[in-house]
Amino acid sequence: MARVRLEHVSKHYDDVTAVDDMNLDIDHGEFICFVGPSGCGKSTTMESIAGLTKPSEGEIHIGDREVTNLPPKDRGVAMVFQNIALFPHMDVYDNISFGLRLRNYDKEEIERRVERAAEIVQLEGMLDRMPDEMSGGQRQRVAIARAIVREPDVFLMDEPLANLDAKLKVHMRTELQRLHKELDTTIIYVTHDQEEAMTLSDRIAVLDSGRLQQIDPPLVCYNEPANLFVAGFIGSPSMNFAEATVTEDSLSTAYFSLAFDPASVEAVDVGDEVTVGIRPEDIYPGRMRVEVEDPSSLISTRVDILEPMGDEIFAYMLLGERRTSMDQSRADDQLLMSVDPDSTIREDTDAEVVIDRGNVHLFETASGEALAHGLSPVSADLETETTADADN
Amino acid sequence: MARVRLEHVSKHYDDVTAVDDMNLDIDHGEFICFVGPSGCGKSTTMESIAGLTKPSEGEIHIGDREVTNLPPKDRGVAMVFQNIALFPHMDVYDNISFGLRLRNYDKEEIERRVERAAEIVQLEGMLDRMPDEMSGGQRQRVAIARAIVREPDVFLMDEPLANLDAKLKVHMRTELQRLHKELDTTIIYVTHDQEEAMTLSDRIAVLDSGRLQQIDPPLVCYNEPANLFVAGFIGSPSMNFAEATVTEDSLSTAYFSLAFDPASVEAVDVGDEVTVGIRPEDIYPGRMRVEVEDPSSLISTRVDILEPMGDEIFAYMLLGERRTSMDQSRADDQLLMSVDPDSTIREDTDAEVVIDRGNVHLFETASGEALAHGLSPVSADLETETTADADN
Amino acid sequence: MSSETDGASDDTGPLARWARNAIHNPRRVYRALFYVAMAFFMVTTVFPFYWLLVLAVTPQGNLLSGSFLPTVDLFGVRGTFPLPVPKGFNPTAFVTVFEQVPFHLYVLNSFVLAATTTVIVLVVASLAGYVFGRIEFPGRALLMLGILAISYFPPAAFVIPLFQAFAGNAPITIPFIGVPLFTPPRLLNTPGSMVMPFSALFLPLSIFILTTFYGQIPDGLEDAARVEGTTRLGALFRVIVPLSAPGVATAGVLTFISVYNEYFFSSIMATSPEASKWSPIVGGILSYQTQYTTQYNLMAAASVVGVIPVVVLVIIAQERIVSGLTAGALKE
Amino acid sequence: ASMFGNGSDTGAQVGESESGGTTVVWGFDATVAQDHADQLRTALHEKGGLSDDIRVEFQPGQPDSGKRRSTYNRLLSSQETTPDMFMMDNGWVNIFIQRGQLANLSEVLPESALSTIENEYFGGFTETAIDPASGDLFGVPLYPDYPTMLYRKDLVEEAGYNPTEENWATEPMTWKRWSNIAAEAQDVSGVDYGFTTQWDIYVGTACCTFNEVLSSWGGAYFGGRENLFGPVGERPVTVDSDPVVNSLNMMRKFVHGESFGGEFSDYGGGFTPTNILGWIEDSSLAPFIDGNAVFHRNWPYAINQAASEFGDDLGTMPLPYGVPESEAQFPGTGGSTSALGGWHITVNPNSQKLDAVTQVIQASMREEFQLFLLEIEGWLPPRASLFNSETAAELEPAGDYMDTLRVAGENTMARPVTAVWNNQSSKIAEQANRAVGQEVSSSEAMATLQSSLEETERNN
Amino acid sequence: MSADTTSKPARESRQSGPVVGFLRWLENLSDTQYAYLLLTPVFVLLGIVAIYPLLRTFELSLYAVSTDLSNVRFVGLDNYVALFTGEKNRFLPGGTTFLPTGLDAANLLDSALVITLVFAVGSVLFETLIGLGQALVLDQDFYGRRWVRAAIIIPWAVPIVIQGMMFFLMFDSNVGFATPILADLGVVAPTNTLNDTVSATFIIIVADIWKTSAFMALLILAGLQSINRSLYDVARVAGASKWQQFRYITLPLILPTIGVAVLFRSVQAMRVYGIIDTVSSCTVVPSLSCMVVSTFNTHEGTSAAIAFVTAAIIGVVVMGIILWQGEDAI
Ligand SMILES: Nc1ncnc2c1ncn2[C@@H]1O[C@H](COP(=O)(O)OP(=O)(O)OP(=O)(O)O)[C@@H](O)[C@H]1O
Ligand SMILES: Nc1ncnc2c1ncn2[C@@H]1O[C@H](COP(=O)(O)OP(=O)(O)OP(=O)(O)O)[C@@H](O)[C@H]1O
Ligand SMILES: [Mg+2]
Ligand SMILES: [Mg+2]
Repeated sequence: MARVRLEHVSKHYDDVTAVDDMNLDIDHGEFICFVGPSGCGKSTTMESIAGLTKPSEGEIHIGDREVTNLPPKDRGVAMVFQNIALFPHMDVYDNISFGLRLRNYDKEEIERRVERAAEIVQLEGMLDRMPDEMSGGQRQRVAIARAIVREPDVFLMDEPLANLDAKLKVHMRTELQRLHKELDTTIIYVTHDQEEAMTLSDRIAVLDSGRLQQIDPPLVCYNEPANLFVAGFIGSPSMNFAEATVTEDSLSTAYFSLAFDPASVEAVDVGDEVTVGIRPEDIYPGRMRVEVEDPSSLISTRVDILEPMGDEIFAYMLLGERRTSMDQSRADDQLLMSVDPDSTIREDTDAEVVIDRGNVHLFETASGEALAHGLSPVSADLETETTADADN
Repeated sequence: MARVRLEHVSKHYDDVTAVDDMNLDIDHGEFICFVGPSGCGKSTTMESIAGLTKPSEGEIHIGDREVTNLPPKDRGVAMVFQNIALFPHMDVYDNISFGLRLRNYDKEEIERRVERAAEIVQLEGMLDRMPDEMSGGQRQRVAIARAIVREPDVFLMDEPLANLDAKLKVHMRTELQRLHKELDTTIIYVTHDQEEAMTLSDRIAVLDSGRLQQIDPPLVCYNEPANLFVAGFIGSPSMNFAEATVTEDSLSTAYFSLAFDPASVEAVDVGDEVTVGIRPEDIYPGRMRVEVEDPSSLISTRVDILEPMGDEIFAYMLLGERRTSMDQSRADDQLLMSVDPDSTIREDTDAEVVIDRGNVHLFETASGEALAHGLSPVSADLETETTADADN
Repeated sequence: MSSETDGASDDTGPLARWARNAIHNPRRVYRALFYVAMAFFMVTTVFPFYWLLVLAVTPQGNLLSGSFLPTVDLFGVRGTFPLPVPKGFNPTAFVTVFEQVPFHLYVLNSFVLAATTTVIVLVVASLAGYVFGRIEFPGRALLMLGILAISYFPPAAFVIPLFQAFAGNAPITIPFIGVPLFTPPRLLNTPGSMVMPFSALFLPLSIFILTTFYGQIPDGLEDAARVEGTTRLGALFRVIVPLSAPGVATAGVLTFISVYNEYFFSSIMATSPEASKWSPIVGGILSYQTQYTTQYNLMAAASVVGVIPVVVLVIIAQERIVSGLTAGALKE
Repeated sequence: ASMFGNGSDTGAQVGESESGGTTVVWGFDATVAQDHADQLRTALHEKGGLSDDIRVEFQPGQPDSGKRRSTYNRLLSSQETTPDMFMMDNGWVNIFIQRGQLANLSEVLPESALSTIENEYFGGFTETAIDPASGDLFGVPLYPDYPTMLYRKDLVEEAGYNPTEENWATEPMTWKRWSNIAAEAQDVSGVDYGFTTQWDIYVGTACCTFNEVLSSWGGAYFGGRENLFGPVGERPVTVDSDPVVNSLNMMRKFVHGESFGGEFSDYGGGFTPTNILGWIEDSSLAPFIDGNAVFHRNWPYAINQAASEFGDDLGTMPLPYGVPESEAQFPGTGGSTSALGGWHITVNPNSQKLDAVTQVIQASMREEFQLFLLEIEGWLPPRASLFNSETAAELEPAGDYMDTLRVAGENTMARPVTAVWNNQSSKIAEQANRAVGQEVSSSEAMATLQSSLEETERNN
Repeated sequence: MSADTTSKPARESRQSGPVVGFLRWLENLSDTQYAYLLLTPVFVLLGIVAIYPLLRTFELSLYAVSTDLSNVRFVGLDNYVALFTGEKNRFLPGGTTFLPTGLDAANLLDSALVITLVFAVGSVLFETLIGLGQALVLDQDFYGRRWVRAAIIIPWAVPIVIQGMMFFLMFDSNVGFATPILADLGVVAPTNTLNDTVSATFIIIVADIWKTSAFMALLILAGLQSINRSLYDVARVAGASKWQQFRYITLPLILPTIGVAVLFRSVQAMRVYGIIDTVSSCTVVPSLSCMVVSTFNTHEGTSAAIAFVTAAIIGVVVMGIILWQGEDAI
């Protein structure tokens, strides 16, 4: 019913290409998250789907209709805008019921739906407030309510939860999932919160500079990023990268090397320049080596900075000689690892770490394309489970 | 120098009390985060400090001056507004340099500072764009840049990173910390991102319904929440709560009980109604019992829903008979635990879990006040380390 | 500290004290400046109106001779009081204006004409203002200049051909060629013959005003309305117009007042200055003139009466001229 | 063709009344139409003997004469059928005649009516309704209007004069004598002004006050009375001539007390305020009514007002003169001169009811009706005979002043209305005003005027 | 193509039929088509009531018509040429010329063009300043604001005839109390004030300022009120003084409105007629519109030519204003 297809959609502004040859095929009832760095074209893509921006090229289909030239009102979409865009001259009730009133729903039905929506976004007592009498988060909730009362075929939500506190976010997420199931609608969702993207979406579409980089289920994106960009973008804190050269039996980076059989990956030959990607949670303190399924050899590092996050601690480990971190991201001689809060790790002490080889990612340095996810085990140990999982 | 003090500040709107008898004493050079649910009065408090809202009662001091009646321009504050509020008629350069131009800085100085700020917020090539030609995140970055060029005594930042992607957020956070050190300013910061609050702030001020609930260093708030509200608010996912009755030797909830010596906590007597709070990361699969420092007895549950987050999995465990979750938060018969992504846990299977008694929190149910953080060990095991840490 | 200030203030005058306070508290200066400005504007705008009232209550016979400035004799010092006061008091002028002519009918005519025109102008100008303010299209600047150009012409340049067309006695012919097209219906002495030219002539101003205001409404709000299910026109009338209320109200007030007081066209399209022929309020006011005499007091009284509906309207309309209409709408 | 051809009757507001009679619409004076329409209508029937089949509807015109002219111009240019007849200012009837926009009454009116007009009406007045080229009549005089000098009998008597004995009411005096009286009476009585008149820059100065003064000095705009109505371009312009300059100098003497090297030394002077430079009829009348002036020049309407204020203390006299007719430099000028205003009845050539219209006109020509107008509106009858009638003499207050009015009516000077009069009148008024305002000398002003009038006379 | 779209089932809408079809057709128009469609009412109205008569009038300006209407001659642009060569001055009231005949004060003040420009510059300049001041005052929040607003707007509600009457009587030679006061200050001539070109022009400018400042104030006020208030918050925190807030926020944001106001006021001012006619006369203060009106009944061709020349002059001035305001004024 409400399958959404973008075919070669581009949008050029004077000197900027906001969306670049975008092809998307979103199934009816799917929940898709758009993620990508600021300015990568997420909102523009949403607006093209809604009919607010006319693509410079390409076609958009919703359901079985080509809607490229259809006005927004005939596309059956509801949208939560990134800039919220409440009607400032209407109170909350009128804002929420706007779309229903346009469609001449009868009064009781409107009232029923508005009340239900207000309940969902927890704005029960505020229906007669004006937008300028509300806090930022309250306004955003009105915007969400305005979209959900409509019960459209397609929901477009541009960072709908950005201004909500963590608890409310969790609540709203649950509600959105429930709505998604209940209404059986397609949802396209922009978020900068990876947790949100992970928990909510059926598939994540990763965008960069107006181009689609990968569209896959969350764990696939996480575990098998299609390229360096996706690998670096998905996951917080970000994946550790290290330039490496392929030798006969290992990947050799400036500071450590990982046992590796070049023959196990087709596209890799000895001498190739590759980039190794390791997620912080795939690095373990040396003492836990036994628990790691496919551990690398021990790597000696020095604990630079500890960032306790409550439920975990981010530890910045320095490789090699440098003794103080300058830039925490993508410095080649630094590894970020996540450790248990109960860990006894201390800043400015030496520590040995071990890497879970089964979760190491390999990218072609030049193109950034992924070459392999997980190095094949050197020992005769079991296959790593996770990677296998994600393949399904 | 730029100590910020609020004394009995209240702000009443017609029918709403946005800020209620707020007392704050923020030291020079401190980095304070305001957190709290949407609509709790964070922005209003910020606005009172900036001088944009006149408090209905109370006094505000900045440095050694009482500023309650001073206009904003004489308070030496810079602010990033929650609603961004760029000047629509100025390009990015003019927006950023606005405050400097007002102060008649010379041209080169302005240019230097603007360029530096643009670099920090990664907007280098966009200085001649108009606000309406930018994406949401880009606009927000302009707003940040506009504040930081000023180098004021006090920074007020109202959700400055809400619309930025994770990577940029991390980058901006680092930059803010650097700036904070470099300029030696006081920063008051509103965020809904707990990770942000944890990593950035010297102290976190937790607000609810216009009232200050707790102001303490992040880990203190996390580990020793002053009351039920803070406990439930800080930490994501939220703490598990269970109503319990104090018996001779245990805390007995509807579905499980924890060994407990009422004598160990002064304010608790046998028969009291208390609320037990357990963080998801303090619940472990039964098989890990040996690793937990002060484990409770095994509790049998059923895995209801799994939410894989990439670096961890949230598992919703049902206690008792109910076999499907209805509302995930604060349902008494449900425990949320966080498990390792490599874990083999499966939905709809039975599982036994164990709770780290050393990290269990105890609250008076009626008032919500915290009674104890960590139950004293029943066995002769070592003191739990973490709790001890946080006490310093 | 406070005693210090007190001590210092003892030996200085209040002005110096005020000045010193003012330096420390510039808000007082702004406040003072503000009141000075307000007083100035009030006096300058209200004084001539007061003068009108003086004229209205001065008996006709006393109007044209003798000074309006009374001489006052204050303890032997004679001087001229600098404010004009009525020479005699004859408020019956306010009754006479209705007795001599059916002045209320003229007022009504003006009101109806003005209201109709205002509605037409606002609707048509709203469409145009939307187009010019919010849509980029080829020919936009040229068209706007063209519309503006209409208002360059002295009204006299329109009148003869329009009058002949509205008389409906001869067919309209194509200019320069002379090919007859059709005979228009007779509109003279009907509201149509006035409303149409008024609408056209006051349209450019409203178009420009509304273009400016509609252009300033953020796209986001229109977008939101369209996604919610309005057409572009729906968004115009449901969102853009209400949010441009200050502009719309202003355009409305300006148009209404202009038409209400218009005389040139109406004096021509009404073939005689009778209320029954839709002669407007100024027609009524001018009927207190005869060939050699002018009853200034009646004209003044009549215009005071005539101004009242406008003032009421302005007071109502200005409720719409309020600030912060877009507050809270957008985060950007 | 028929689709377009009969356009002229689509606009016709058919005037058949319910009773089957005809309704004639008459464009009329606004005030009168508003206040006295019913009386007028009744009078037309009862005093004018108009048939009951014909109903006259008075349509008020614009109060301002110029605007009314524009309106009628437009109506006639657009082939409007109503009003059927008009009341037209003699100041612009001629232009409508020139444009061929009026019905030729010589063809429409019965011979009897035409001869009545020719024989009984004031010739000078009727002339303004006649096409100078063909001699055809295009308007029937309704009422003439000409000014007299009003004065305060009590004040001049106080100064030692005896108006009644000296027969001021009918015997014109010279400006010289008059000015001395005015100056003296002002002195003696201590009133503000000796004389008030109109000298604003407006058509009234050109057509009337200045025209009177210069004519009374034997001067003329266009070389004498016979050139008043043209032919434009062929007649001489004679404003830069001694009589005209003298007349202006005399006005300056009155206002400023200037002596001009003794030429006006035996004239009274300085008794007229500079205010006259901004005065039109009612502003100059007000001080007189207020008792602040001895003499005042104005139209008959002012007599009514002044009489109600001063009663028997109000006197009237013909306007004084500079040189007698015999000594006038230009033919037909000199002696006491009153400017000629007044209104004619003209007929819309598009009217569909010419028969009814002629009946209305004839009704309005009846003496009874004219006396009725004199009584109710103060409109002077267009025929001299009525001035002496008993009915007229009995009228309050006009009856007391009929003598003066009759004399003045015999000494009128029409305004030189031609197609170019419009251009000329503003130039004349401007220069007359500037001269008396001492901005330029009288001769300079007239020299300037001479050349610009010559310009306007050129090819049209 | 449009038939295609209409024939598709209207899946969403509850009604169907021609209205829906039309609306859909409407929404599907390209921006340009849509723009022109929405402008049709404007075109129609202006076409009938403005363009057609203007063409007619222009046609008229190409003919010479003798006063007796018997001789109608096509003369091309002769009327225009004659206007510029001074040939037409004789039809103008009093000593008025169209272009100044010399550069001394007297000649300049006789020129309709000069008077018109002087009036326009004087009145628009002061009206803008005063209107801006009034708008700024009205923009403040204070007790009784609505009454002050109404009071300030009153002058605009007074018909021109009455406005003229008020100022005429203020300077009337009998009762005008303003003449002696201003004459003492040397501002106006003590006698014959309203027939003195300089004084009368001054008085008319003052009268116009009195009345039309309200127009400016009203428009600028609307502009002020449309400014997003949160921008002031930002500016205040950034350290802007009141003046700087005005300079950097208010002024640039109301500039478009001021632009419209100045534009239209300039146009109106250059067409000034009514107030001249009621306070003084066209002979004394000859404006271009005065010239149109005074030749209107007798010299239609000339009148039409002056009207078009007036429009052209205004057009030139307007282009100047637009260029001065910058490209985006339109
Ligand atoms: N002008 C106003 N009139 C009435 N109530 C208001 C007004 N402004 C704010 N409030 C109320 O005051 C409370 C505090 O608002 P505030 O903006 O400080 O919240 P906040 O903590 O910033 O919330 P958020 O995280 O959603 O931005 C809210 O409940 C809000 O509804
Ligand atoms: N009107 C415009 N003119 C020129 N460039 C524009 C315009 N609108 C957007 N852009 C540019 O297009 C790009 C994509 O913008 P878009 O709003 O889609 O980004 P986004 O992915 O939503 O970013 P964010 O996460 O910051 O909201 C940005 O680089 C932006 O600067
Ligand atoms: Mg965006
Ligand atoms: Mg807020």
